[in-house]
Amino acid sequence: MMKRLIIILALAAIALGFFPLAMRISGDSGLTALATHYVEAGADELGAANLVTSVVVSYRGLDTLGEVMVLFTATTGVTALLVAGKSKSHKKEKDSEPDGDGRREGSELLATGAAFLFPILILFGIYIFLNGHLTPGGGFQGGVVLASAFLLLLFSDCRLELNHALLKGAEAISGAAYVAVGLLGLWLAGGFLDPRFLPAGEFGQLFSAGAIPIIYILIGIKVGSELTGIVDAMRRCS
Amino acid sequence: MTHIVLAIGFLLVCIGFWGLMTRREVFRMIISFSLLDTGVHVIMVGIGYVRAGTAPIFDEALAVAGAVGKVVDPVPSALVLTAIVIGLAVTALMLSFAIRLHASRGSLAVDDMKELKW
Amino acid sequence: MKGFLVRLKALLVLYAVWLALMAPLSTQDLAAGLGIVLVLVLLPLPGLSIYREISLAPKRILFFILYIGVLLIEICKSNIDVALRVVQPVIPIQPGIVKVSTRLTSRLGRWVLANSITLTPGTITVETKGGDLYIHWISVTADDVDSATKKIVNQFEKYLEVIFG
Amino acid sequence: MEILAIIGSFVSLIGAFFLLLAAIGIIRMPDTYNRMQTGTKATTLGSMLFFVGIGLAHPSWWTKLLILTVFIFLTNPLSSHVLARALHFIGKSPLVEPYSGPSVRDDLAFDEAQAVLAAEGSRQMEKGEAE
Amino acid sequence: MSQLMLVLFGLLMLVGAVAALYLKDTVSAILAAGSVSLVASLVYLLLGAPDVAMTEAAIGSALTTVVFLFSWARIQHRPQPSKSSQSEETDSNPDDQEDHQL
Repeated sequence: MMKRLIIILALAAIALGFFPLAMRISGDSGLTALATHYVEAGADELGAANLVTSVVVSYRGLDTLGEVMVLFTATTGVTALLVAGKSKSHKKEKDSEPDGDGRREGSELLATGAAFLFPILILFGIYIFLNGHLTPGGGFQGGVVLASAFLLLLFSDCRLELNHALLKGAEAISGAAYVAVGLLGLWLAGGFLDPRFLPAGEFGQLFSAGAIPIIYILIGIKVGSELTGIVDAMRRCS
Repeated sequence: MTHIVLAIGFLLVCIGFWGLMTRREVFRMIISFSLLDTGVHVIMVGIGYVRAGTAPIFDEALAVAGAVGKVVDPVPSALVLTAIVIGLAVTALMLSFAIRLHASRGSLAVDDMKELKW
Repeated sequence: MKGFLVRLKALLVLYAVWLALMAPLSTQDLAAGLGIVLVLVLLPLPGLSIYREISLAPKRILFFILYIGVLLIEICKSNIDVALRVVQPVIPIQPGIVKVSTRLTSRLGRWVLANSITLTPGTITVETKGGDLYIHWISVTADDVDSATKKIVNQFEKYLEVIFG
Repeated sequence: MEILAIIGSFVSLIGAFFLLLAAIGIIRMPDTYNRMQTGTKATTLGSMLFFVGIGLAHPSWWTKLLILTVFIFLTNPLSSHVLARALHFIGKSPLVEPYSGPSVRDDLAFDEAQAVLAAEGSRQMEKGEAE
Repeated sequence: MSQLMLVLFGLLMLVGAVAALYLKDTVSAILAAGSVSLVASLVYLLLGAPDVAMTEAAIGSALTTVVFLFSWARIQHRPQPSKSSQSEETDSNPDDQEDHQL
């Protein structure tokens, strides 16, 4: 009971700290100076129709790079915790599997559907991150769609072994290419991760906004392979 | 409108915090943490909201000139975008710790973990 | 080249999806889509062989259009059926799982058949075993496999047999 | 233009009505299989009518909406099939009271019991698994 | 109008969150937490952040739920001594299996 009282007091303290801050924020005060600059100049400077993409990829590109690093670290942690030592016992279990005992065959319909839908889902993911600078969407969302395509495949056949070398390779190459594009920006344009070393193109077209689509494609592939790795490590084949 | 969103987010944070403090099982604590996460995201997006604002995406309906009064702040959106992905990764990491914990002790109850007690 | 035809069919399907997604098209969209779809098709994607069963003969496409019409009518019927059942004070159901059999051999064809059965009045495909489908029927009105097959499967099978050969 | 948008709204309203019926059905039906019956069919037509309505209001979106409809048609029955299959495998029989009519039969459970019996007979394995 | 919707969504989220804490069944709790994320994506859409709404719908409500369910399945089904005759050697008791996994 004492403990609950302390927790309630802590929550009240949080509320006391929060409400004066919340009262100062209202929709009427408009954009901050920084956001005003982004909205006014963002489209001319970078040529991307989606301002969120401009902020994620270019203005706050370094943040995103760090974020991708955090994601990589977390994936490595999950894989190290769950996969290490698992493969051996896993294999043995599979060999000694008596067929039809306890474990069901996967649904044939689901296997067919997954095989048919998988390329379409991959294409949909690519569509989302390729249009990240024009419409809502981008590397993170597209990466998640890629991961869920693989998830569908894993659901349809739980004995499926993904090609980890390929997954790791795609992730490493896209990460390295991300940094390389950033360095290209430092060398050819204004600074690290400046996408303006490629021509801006016509506003609102697919090939526009300099290197923003390239960076977003790389982020998409990286996020997709990392989330696939997480899901693959977490799953359990019963 | 902003205040409604901030209130929702704050209450979610409170519920998450409450769960994090009172549940005695690691799995429930992780669920509470993800609720807290969602609450913080809602607050952040709410801070970026501008009255009657639309998404900061320029197309036929929204010209670049004179957009300042009509769009919401893109910076919190961008931050939350990355924060959600990080949230998933961190949740997965916590869950894998929980799995290992359960595999080595056979229990997820916090009361069974006496090593760190002081 | 082995598997060329499969890849060509997959390319056509994926390119159609791409064009539909990018709807107001420009030349850039067309070119980029072609490039992406080509790369995608040449990658060793798992399960690509399912696209072998798609056929683009004119007669089959004609039957496919007919089939979509039949399916839409069935869906409307099934919705009215469900609506009528739901609003009655005592829900008139008499459920059970019945077995029906199909002559279709193509996997894609069976998938489409099972989906159609799930969308038609009062039936859900629960399990498949080879050519047998086990169907949950909300009010069973057939006594044996043959009559159930006649009631549930045949209306679609005659189209799907032509479409998927 | 306006007329089309109004017609589209009405079509969407009909779609919403079917979704409402699905929700009512999910509450009223006696067991999970029958809940899925309403959950699959009514939501499919409901979402399709929604897309038609949106397509009438925004004619330039029709290809994307077509893709969405095709996706719904392909995935919605598939997911309900997988749910029903899982439900059967964890041992939920469709033959549970209370029903208005007499409950009928379960061919799948029958066939599987037959298969298990046959396997038992041929293998002469563990005794405890026969039931 | 949109304020009303916002209040409604907020109430849904709060109900879902409380349910996620207090439901006895863990799977139900996971699903309740997922539904909170799903409604949160609607709130983001109302607030003019479609990018965030997409991400939340895809990650928060789909992938997070799947990851939770996977790990719950792994926790529920610890390696048990298997009863079938095929498993010999090491799999004699659960502790053995654990050591093997560690």
